[in-house]
Amino acid sequence: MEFLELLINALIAGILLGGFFAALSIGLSICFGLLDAVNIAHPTLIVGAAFCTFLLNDLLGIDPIVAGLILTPVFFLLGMGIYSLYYQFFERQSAEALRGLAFFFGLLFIAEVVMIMIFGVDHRLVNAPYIGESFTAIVTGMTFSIPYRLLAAFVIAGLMTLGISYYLNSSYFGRATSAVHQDMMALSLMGADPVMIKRIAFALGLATCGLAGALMIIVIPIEPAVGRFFIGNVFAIVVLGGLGSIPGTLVGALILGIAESLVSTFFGPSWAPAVSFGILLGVLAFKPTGLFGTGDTR
Amino acid sequence: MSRILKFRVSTMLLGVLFAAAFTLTTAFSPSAQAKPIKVGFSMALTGALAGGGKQALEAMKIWRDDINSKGGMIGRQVELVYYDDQTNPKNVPGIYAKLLDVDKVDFIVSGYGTNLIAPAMPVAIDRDVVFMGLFGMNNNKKWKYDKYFQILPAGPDPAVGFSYNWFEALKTFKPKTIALLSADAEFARNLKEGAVKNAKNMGLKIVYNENYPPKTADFTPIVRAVNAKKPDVFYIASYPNGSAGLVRALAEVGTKAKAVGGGMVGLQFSGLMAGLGPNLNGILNYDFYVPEPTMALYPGATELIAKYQNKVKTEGLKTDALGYYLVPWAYAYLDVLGQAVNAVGKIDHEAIAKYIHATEFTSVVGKIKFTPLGEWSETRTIVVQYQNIKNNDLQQFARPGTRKIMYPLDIKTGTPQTYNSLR
Amino acid sequence: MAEALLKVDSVTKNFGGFTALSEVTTEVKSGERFGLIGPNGSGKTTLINCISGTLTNDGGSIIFDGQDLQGMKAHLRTAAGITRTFQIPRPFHSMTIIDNLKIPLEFVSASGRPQAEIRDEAMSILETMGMAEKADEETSGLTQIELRKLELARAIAAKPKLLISDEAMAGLTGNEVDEVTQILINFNEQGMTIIMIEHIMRAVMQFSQRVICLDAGQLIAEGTPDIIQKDKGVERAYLGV
Amino acid sequence: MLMRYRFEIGCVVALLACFLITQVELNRFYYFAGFAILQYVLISTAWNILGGYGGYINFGTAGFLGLGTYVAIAMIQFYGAGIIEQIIVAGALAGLLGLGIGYITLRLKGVYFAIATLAIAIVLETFVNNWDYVGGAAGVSILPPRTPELLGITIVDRKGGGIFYNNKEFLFFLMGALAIMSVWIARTVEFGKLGRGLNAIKDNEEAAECMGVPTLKLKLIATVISGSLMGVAGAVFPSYLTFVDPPTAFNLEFAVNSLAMPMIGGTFTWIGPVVGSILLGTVQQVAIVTISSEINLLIIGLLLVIFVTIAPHGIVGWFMKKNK
Repeated sequence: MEFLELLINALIAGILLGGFFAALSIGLSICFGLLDAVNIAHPTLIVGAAFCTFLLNDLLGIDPIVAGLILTPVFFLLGMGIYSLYYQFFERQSAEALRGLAFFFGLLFIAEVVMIMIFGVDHRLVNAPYIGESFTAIVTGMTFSIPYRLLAAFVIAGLMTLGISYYLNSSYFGRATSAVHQDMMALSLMGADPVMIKRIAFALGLATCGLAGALMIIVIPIEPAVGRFFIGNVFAIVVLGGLGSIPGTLVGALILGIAESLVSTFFGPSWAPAVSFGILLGVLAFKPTGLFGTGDTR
Repeated sequence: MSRILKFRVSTMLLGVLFAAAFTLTTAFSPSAQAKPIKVGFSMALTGALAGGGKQALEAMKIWRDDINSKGGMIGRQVELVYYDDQTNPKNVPGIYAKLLDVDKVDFIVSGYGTNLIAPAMPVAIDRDVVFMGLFGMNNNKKWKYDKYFQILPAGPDPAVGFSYNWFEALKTFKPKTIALLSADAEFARNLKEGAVKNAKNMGLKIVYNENYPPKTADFTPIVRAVNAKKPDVFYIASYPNGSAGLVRALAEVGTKAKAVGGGMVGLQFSGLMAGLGPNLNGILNYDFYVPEPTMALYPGATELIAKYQNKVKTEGLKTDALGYYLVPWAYAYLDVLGQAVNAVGKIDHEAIAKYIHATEFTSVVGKIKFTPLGEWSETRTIVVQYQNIKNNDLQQFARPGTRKIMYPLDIKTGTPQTYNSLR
Repeated sequence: MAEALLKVDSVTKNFGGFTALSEVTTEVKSGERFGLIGPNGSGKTTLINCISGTLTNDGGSIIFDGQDLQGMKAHLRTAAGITRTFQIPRPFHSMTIIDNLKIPLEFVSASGRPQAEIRDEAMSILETMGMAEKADEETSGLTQIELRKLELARAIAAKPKLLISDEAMAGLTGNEVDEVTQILINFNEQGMTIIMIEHIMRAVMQFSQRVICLDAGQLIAEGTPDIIQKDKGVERAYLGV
Repeated sequence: MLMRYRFEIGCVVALLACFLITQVELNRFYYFAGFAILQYVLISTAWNILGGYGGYINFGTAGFLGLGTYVAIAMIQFYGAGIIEQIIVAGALAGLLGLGIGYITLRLKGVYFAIATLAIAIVLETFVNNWDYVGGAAGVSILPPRTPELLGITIVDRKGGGIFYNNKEFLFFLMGALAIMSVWIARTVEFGKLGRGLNAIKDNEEAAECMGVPTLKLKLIATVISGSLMGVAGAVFPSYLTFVDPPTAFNLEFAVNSLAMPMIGGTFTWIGPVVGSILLGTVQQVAIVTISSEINLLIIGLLLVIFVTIAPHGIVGWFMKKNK
């Protein structure tokens, strides 16, 4: 009974944590999975959004999630800008991925320094009624508790995944984006401007940073370098789920979340990263396209 | 010209020369004496420990201004020479070599934290100079260097001494079982090792003993796993993000452990205190300085902290707004050096080290006496319990009552209560 | 004509649920000029990918020169004597033109020989292509026809028994098509077996001794150019009626 | 004749220079700064063998380096191994690690290899965190031997007739020798069949395979050489730092620099990483003791962005273009 209670709670926690991971990874899934831009600065840009959320919350008392929504269009525009640069210097010259990677590394450092200069290096948190409280249910003598802040992360990540998947599958631009990934030729046959489509897709990927940042500061305390913590996780999730698959990213995030939660509960948290990344290596060895990947691995 | 005359002339000439030399030396000696004494160090101004490092640096600048206004060290003004080690031990040896060989500093003191002190040890030993450490833990255990002194108030064996008082404080709960958790990082792991020893000495049964990776985002599974073991007390040695995550997870999941906390780094920082607010209530943690009335045993600390807080405000610094955690200690490790140098009266590292070993100092952190390995001869970490926190206002932490002292008994302002009774 | 150099037997290739090749069976004889035609997406490139080893066929077998190619890596097939060109030229763009040719020479046909000899060999191939004076230039400055010729020259440097030319004439002018066709005929006359995949009917019909036509992954016709040109099925496949 | 062997002569001269520098009593700072820069020459040269010539990005430099560091520590803990033994074993094991990861992922697109190396670094760090024999997460302090010996010759301690006055001078020379060795290896690879094959792979892997290049084999060889040299660079670390904890040994900085330095110097030739690491390494060392604030990081960031946008082929490429 006790074991069952622990197990179910661990699964719930894992799913919620997976939701949080998904929110961090979904934008990268577009930029990296669909557009092949190795945007290593993605987690750091999320931290940037988290600091903006902090400001809006601290100065104006705006709820963090609302603040995240406000930031979304701002990051969309930022994404347009960054892609224009990226396109100008890398895509257009069909430069190797290596140079793009170095570019994003540079961006990561610049973003970190800007944050240090504006906000300092201390940890920041936000407050909202749902932080530090949890929903508790007692079922047949077993107590299950769901922290609201993680629930918020899960729900929003789920909505983001649904929204983006719907957009990619149903709208003209969305289908064109998938086509960019699969076949440039097909796209020009459709009569669409691939650069414009990629720019919009990239901007959409960055727009997710707004809400992801809000969720980040709800879930963990932030400081300018905290983004580096998540570089491994987000790339692992995108690859695990399969490059180019948005639902795959959600599933990949859930797998890592559940793995981390189960290991933490039953084997000791210290081993969690080894298990998570061990799963990734195993998947790469046996199903390289990732769980939901359709593209070829060559 | 007669020989005598010749002799006279030459003596006169010599005399004039000597006189000139004498006047020259005397004329220039004030300025030679005014050549400042340089104190060099590396400090974490970026990277993981930058929050503490920047706070420490401001305190050290206050010390410099204080001592200079009092006439400096052996009559010379003091100048600080420092570089950012980026919280990366790799940068430390080079920085100290630069300080000693290129900048020609007269004294070196350490950066902030054990792993940033360690790489500087061989450089200091190589040059046989006095080396003051800030918050190092057992850095001298292997080297056994006679000119190393450090300022973490945790007794001769810092790892054990650090949590000794915490275990003393919770004796009122008569615990039988304990759970231990630490961050997978140098300082936290050492704290937990010490706590394990203290727990064994108290005859506690260890029911949970794990480490968590520093990148952990969600702590609720860990808290539940601990709860499943039903410990009477729960010792946590964590770093700032873990501390915040655990405090929240404890608030959300709850626990039946009577005492929770112990070695949670970061809860003493303004950002986290204000951010966590009422979630902190009930946590029983270590601290170094709190604004309780009994803290008068640290002479001058109140004034120093007021000075620091004012500095942060007027200069618009982006460092910790309250500065309780590091300011007195960063001030004190320079103060000890300054006092010793002034007492010896010259820059003689051998004599200065001897003097520091032999002397009991009084500084803004109270009385300090060092062991042969340069650790504190007695532990003086204080144990506080967070209570009466109503909201997220930072200023409430600047007033007595939110962090009451449970231990040592002579300065206590409250008695430990169970975690749940304060929630 | 002589023995079959290449035997393709019931070769099948699936991509997910899509069948790109369905039980294709054919033979190429030693020294033959062989044409492979079919509309876009009919599986021509998939078939030669399976033969050259860049894809693995899911069913059937491919026998080359008496050797079963199943599971053999592409570079070993090149060593065994099959070399291909790519539909869109894929030069080694960071190398000079002559260095492009040195790669197959060094790794396959002239492996272990001194650099000077390899260079001479590469030069003589470039000469037959009329590109000798461009030997030390970068590939970025090449025109379309020169890129095509480089693609062929590099393939020939591997000294293949079987050369597969994948749409080597796309985008070329009429004169250029004739030039490339003539180059291929010259190599064939030296004993090289050649499979030509082509959209330009005039070229493929003029070049080939025998032609097969694929449609939707299936072999729909086989025979001399004359027969193929009159074939109703081929006509339907191309006109889409 | 001399011209023909000018690279080899250059290596010998550089090695002699390294030795002579240790015999002149310089400011110690230069030995430490020099050590750091030479270590980066070694690391970025190693990285470039796979990344620059073959176009496969290794994201896990820190993993290979950390493995080397901790192999050395384990050997010291186990039987007080000498530095040469540490270097050889660390190099061998890091090479094996390269073979393992390579075998799993090198058949796939480059991004999979990059992510796998990133993952392996995290897995290794987790293992070290939990391995108390080498200090675990608490770190370990290593006392350098007072008078290290090599093949029966006392190396350090001039009083006792050693060659070097001090350990740091010995380590500086050792790192110099290893860096020169790595450059020599890289150049041999570059001008050999392996280098030409890797180049073809970078330009177009499928075409390379179809032109008879055994792509997987060449990539594996390159990964083993590259990983093994990184392991070597890591093995010297414990003796240099005397205190190592996992965040130091597995620092992200290594991944960034090992990629940035060849990028800035030019990835297509052996000189590129050397120029890049000397330049960027010096800028970093100087910045630590001059600017000494977050602006440091800003400079690295800006240098990276500016170089990859304006000088896509690095400094060496830029000069070669100018001379044309």
